[in-house]
Amino acid sequence: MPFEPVILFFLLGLLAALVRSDLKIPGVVYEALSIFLLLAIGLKGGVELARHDVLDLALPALVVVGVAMVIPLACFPILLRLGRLPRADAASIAAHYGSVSVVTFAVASSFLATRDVPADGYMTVFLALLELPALLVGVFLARRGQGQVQWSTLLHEVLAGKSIVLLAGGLLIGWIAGPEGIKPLDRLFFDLFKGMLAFFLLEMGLVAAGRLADLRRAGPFLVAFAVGAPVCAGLLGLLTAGMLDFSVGNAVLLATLYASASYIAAPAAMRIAVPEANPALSIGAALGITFPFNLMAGIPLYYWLAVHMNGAFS
Amino acid sequence: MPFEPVILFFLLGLLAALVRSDLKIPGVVYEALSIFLLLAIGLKGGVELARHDVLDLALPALVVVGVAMVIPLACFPILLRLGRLPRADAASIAAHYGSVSVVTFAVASSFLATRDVPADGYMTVFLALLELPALLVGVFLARRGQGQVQWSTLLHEVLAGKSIVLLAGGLLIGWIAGPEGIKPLDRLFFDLFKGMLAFFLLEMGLVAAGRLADLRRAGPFLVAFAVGAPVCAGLLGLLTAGMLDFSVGNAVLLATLYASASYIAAPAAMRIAVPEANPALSIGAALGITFPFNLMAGIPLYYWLAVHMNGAFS
Amino acid sequence: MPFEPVILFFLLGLLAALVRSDLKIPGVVYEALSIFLLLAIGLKGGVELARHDVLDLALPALVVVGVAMVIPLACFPILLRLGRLPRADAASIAAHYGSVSVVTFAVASSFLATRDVPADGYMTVFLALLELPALLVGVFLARRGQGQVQWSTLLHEVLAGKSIVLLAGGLLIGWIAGPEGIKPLDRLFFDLFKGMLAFFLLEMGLVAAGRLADLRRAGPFLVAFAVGAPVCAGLLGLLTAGMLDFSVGNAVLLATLYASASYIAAPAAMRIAVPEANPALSIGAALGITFPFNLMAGIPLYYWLAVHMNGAFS
Amino acid sequence: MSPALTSRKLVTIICEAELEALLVPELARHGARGYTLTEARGQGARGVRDGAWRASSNIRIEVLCDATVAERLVDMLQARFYADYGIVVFVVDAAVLRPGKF
Amino acid sequence: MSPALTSRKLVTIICEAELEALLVPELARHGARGYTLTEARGQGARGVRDGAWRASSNIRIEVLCDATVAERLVDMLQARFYADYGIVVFVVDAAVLRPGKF
Amino acid sequence: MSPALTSRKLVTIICEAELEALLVPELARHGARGYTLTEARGQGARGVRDGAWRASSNIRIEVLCDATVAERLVDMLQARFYADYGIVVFVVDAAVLRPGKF
Ligand SMILES: Nc1ncnc2c1ncn2[C@@H]1O[C@H](COP(=O)(O)O)[C@@H](O)[C@H]1O
Ligand SMILES: Nc1ncnc2c1ncn2[C@@H]1O[C@H](COP(=O)(O)O)[C@@H](O)[C@H]1O
Ligand SMILES: Nc1ncnc2c1ncn2[C@@H]1O[C@H](COP(=O)(O)O)[C@@H](O)[C@H]1O
Ligand code: NA
Ligand code: NA
Ligand code: NA
Repeated sequence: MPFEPVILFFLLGLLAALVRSDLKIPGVVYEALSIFLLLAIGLKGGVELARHDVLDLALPALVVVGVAMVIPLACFPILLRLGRLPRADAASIAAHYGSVSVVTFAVASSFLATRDVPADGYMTVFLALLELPALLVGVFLARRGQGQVQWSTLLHEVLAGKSIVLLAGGLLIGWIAGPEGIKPLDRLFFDLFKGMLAFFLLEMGLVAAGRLADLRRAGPFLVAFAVGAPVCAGLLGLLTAGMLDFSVGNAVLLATLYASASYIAAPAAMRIAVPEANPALSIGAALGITFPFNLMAGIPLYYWLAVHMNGAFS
Repeated sequence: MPFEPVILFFLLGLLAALVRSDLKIPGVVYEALSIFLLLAIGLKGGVELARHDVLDLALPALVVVGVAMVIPLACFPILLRLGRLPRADAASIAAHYGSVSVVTFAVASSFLATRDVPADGYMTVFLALLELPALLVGVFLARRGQGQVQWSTLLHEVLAGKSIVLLAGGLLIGWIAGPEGIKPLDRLFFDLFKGMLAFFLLEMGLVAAGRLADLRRAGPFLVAFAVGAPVCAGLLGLLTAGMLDFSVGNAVLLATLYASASYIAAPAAMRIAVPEANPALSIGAALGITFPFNLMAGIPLYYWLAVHMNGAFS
Repeated sequence: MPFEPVILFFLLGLLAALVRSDLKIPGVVYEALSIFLLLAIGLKGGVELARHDVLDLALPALVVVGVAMVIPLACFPILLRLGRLPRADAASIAAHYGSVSVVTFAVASSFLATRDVPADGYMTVFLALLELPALLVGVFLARRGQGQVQWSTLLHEVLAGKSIVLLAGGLLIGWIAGPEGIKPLDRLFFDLFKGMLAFFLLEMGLVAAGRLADLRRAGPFLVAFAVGAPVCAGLLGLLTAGMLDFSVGNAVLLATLYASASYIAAPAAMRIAVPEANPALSIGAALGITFPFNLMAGIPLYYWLAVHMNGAFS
Repeated sequence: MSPALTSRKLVTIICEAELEALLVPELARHGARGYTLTEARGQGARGVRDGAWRASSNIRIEVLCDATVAERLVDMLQARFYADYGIVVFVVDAAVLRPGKF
Repeated sequence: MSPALTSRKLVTIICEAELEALLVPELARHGARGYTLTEARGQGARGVRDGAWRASSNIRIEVLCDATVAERLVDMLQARFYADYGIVVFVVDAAVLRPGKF
Repeated sequence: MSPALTSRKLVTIICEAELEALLVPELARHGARGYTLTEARGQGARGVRDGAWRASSNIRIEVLCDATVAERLVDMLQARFYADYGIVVFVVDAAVLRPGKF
């Protein structure tokens, strides 16, 4: 199969919404599953981090985060000029695409595991690091010259937001407890991970279908953007990975991180920091188009490119 | 033990309700578990279906569904004449008993597994097929000569209802992904199945106890019906299974399907299509009496009969 | 590590609350997890009980429960005189400390398992037995000489309360079904136990942080009490265990039971039987101080003492 | 009442959860411009509805609207649902901002 | 008000969730013919009740009834629960269909 | 109205769930002594909010207060949140016990 079987659950969710099924997954189940996934991803990363020297990550981390800032800075003028979107909307959408999607990352990891392509656990650290900075860039773009941003509120909203707390908390617990300490928890957090991801993707399908409807009023530009942006960002990720001498697996993960658009931390942060931006546009593009695109076409594409750019990766 | 250990959880739920415990399982947990069970049953069936030629099922499916229609058609006059129930109630109850209960089916599968009696995964297809037709018969019986049924609403309600969407969706995913593709999900959907069923039965016990109270006003006829109907339908299932040259395991599952009464799809459909029917009667009988009867006495009985009708089954 | 890795999840929860994270675990998830844990602990105890002669437990049970009554009777005058608390509050807090905490017991079991220290499954029976009596003592102390207690309401509230129903129900099911009957459920109830406990402790951290805030108005006496009481009660548990010739593992569990303070059954019961007592005090002390104290310092301490009181334990 | 506020009607409907798919579309069809829904349980003439599963859950729907729409909604609900379903409706006077919205 | 509607009282009670088992039976005993309950959280004089667990959750109970029963309920709640529990009660005028039901 | 009861205002706010952290602290700052919150979903000018995830959920907040505070709250909500957020506010007259509390 060209794509991961778990994606079939996403399609089932989409389909159920399309035929207007009464299938509804309660909001609290969505909450519980997303807590589980964030924690499990953090734990897994932390356990593997224990096997590396953390300081070796400092330089690549700086490069990875620095280059990633190109994404919102490049998206913004495109959205503003080409897309003729209001400044607030352009900035908010740029922030969503500069930040990252945890579930897309999880599906990419799963895709690599199915193909026995090794990838390093410390990629989770980049996942955690990439969440925030693009949001700051987005707010800065929205407010440039118009003063009055409550930066402290915003920083608190994101840094104390559940995705950072759970990812970083999981990393830390995994790191402190180490593989031995975590072993009794493996049955829940690692063995069930893929099944839970499948279940979560079913929900995501239901949710994404609703966002597609929101997007209908937005016109073709945003749809094209929501497909073009991840492809360009994915390429940027592959180039950066080549520069940093990453393995094929790590390169695919970095490309996926760059290509993915946030739909957990970014919407919440933008709603507070740039309230005049219309969330239907940013969430509609990120979740209605880019998310399914990455799942079904993007990840296989970045993988295919990474394999064929051989020589570039160690 | 003459019955499945999981049934003890059902009894615990009943008991908790009886002593008016404050034990309450939140409604969303009920929702989440029922989604899990439907999906898992579908996936399991789909994976095993991949090993068969689907076309071979067409004829048995036709027979199984055709014969099943006898059940609501036979129940209706009995409820109407002997039971002196209003036409709407007679038709609604007939529809419940013509349709099927997914959890009863799951307990029967579990019962067979404990005794190492093989049964085919494609029986799940019959489970999915048997859900709808009896509901149509029931609505037809309720409305005969009195026109004005919104068939399209009804069909949509059932076909896009969560039980069909999840069962059929699971079948399809299992079939497409095959045993290999599904394997990473086994830990959630197959290994935990029986534990989740136990948990769900605990809830069912709490819910069933409440339905019993509803039934109290209904009088002894309905109680007798709720025990007699499954036994007769179970026999019909065994006969049909013999006719179709089923194995003992498959015969027990078909008998259980015929004998079981729906309490997910049927109540929702009848509430919309035959609103003047009193749901306390149909759900009270189906969930308060027939469900526990099948769990504790019916399934062992159909098994005993299937084994002793030897010669009949391959 | 001096403490169990699962405790790190509790600390993460505390920390999340401290930085005022938006991480919130829905109330129904808390409910579902606590049902799971109670049932799983009961089942495990029941399965192991099947290997013993239950009658052999009668005498130790009597001693264990009898001695435990010393705890509320000793706490009450201290809280009343030294703490200058109103009679109702002193009695209610005494009841909380006389009763037991299921999760503290689970962490102690987990602590022993990590260190390969054997402990007997029938200790769960004592857990179930110790829940109620101290509550009766507490109500008696609150009402002495002032008549008018609805003992039957209170008894019903506790005996039909979810913790007794699930613990005792689990014990019974485990006992009836035996290791063989339960085996298909092991994957859910035993293999996932520690992971679920970790998840639950994350929630407990969030909840406990809120209770600490409640406690702030209460002053230093109650804080000192909430650390001193478990240490004294733990010692009493070790002495009793020595008297009953318990193994080291069982001694640690008994010490933990004595040292732990109830925050499920006791608050609910006291709210009904002694409504004028301020729940912020009793829950604040039990959950805000004693619970984390036992997790992080108490259990290792009781273990250290048990090992060094060698000769005392078989 | 603050000068910014205008008088409107708040129509509250409490009914079986399974009625949602049938009832909600009727609201817009009879002039409601929005609604708010919360999950509920309760007790009435048809016994306890404890929320343990969908079939014994209630929903509570609020519609802010003008008096004409309120009357139309009440009449519609009475005509279509009162005979066969567990349903309770009541109307309260409410002061709203942005009266044009309702 | 539509001619179909009659005036009744809507009594709303907000209190600790753990009071449910104690309070709900009293409603019927004092003349209420039904009630509707939703889960809630909140804040008041006794601090934040964030709904993280049962012990810090609230419930919100509505009773439609006539003025006599409303008064009886209010008096009962004040006498039995106000001293010891976190509880808030308010009464609103509501127009209902089928007045005989309440 | 029972002699025990005093007239107050019940301010009900329905808005996006993600506004909670921003809006709730403002209530106390403008004189509210408490509030009650329930989870909700709904539909309005900004489309369906089906509660499938936090970003499409609503909350429903009730504040009992006197007329002055009610007016202050309504003005604050209008000034701070109406332009950018999905929010609906309405005010109802309510009779309360212990008027000093609100
Ligand atoms: N007097 C009442 N006050 C408040 N809610 C009521 C009242 N009567 C009925 N209800 C609600 O309406 C639902 C259906 O009512 P019924 O058809 O009388 O069983 C009940 O489950 C309650 O939630
Ligand atoms: N002024 C108020 N407006 C609305 N709800 C309130 C108010 N005061 C208290 N409550 C609710 O009543 C509960 C108990 O109030 P209290 O006893 O004051 O802490 C709170 O948790 C709130 O849900
Ligand atoms: N007419 C109305 N009646 C009741 N609730 C409404 C109404 N209009 C809007 N709402 C609620 O307010 C939320 C936001 O409204 P809106 O900004 O119009 O989309 C909706 O999701 C509904 O929950
Ligand atoms: Na990105
Ligand atoms: Na049947
Ligand atoms: Na204790």
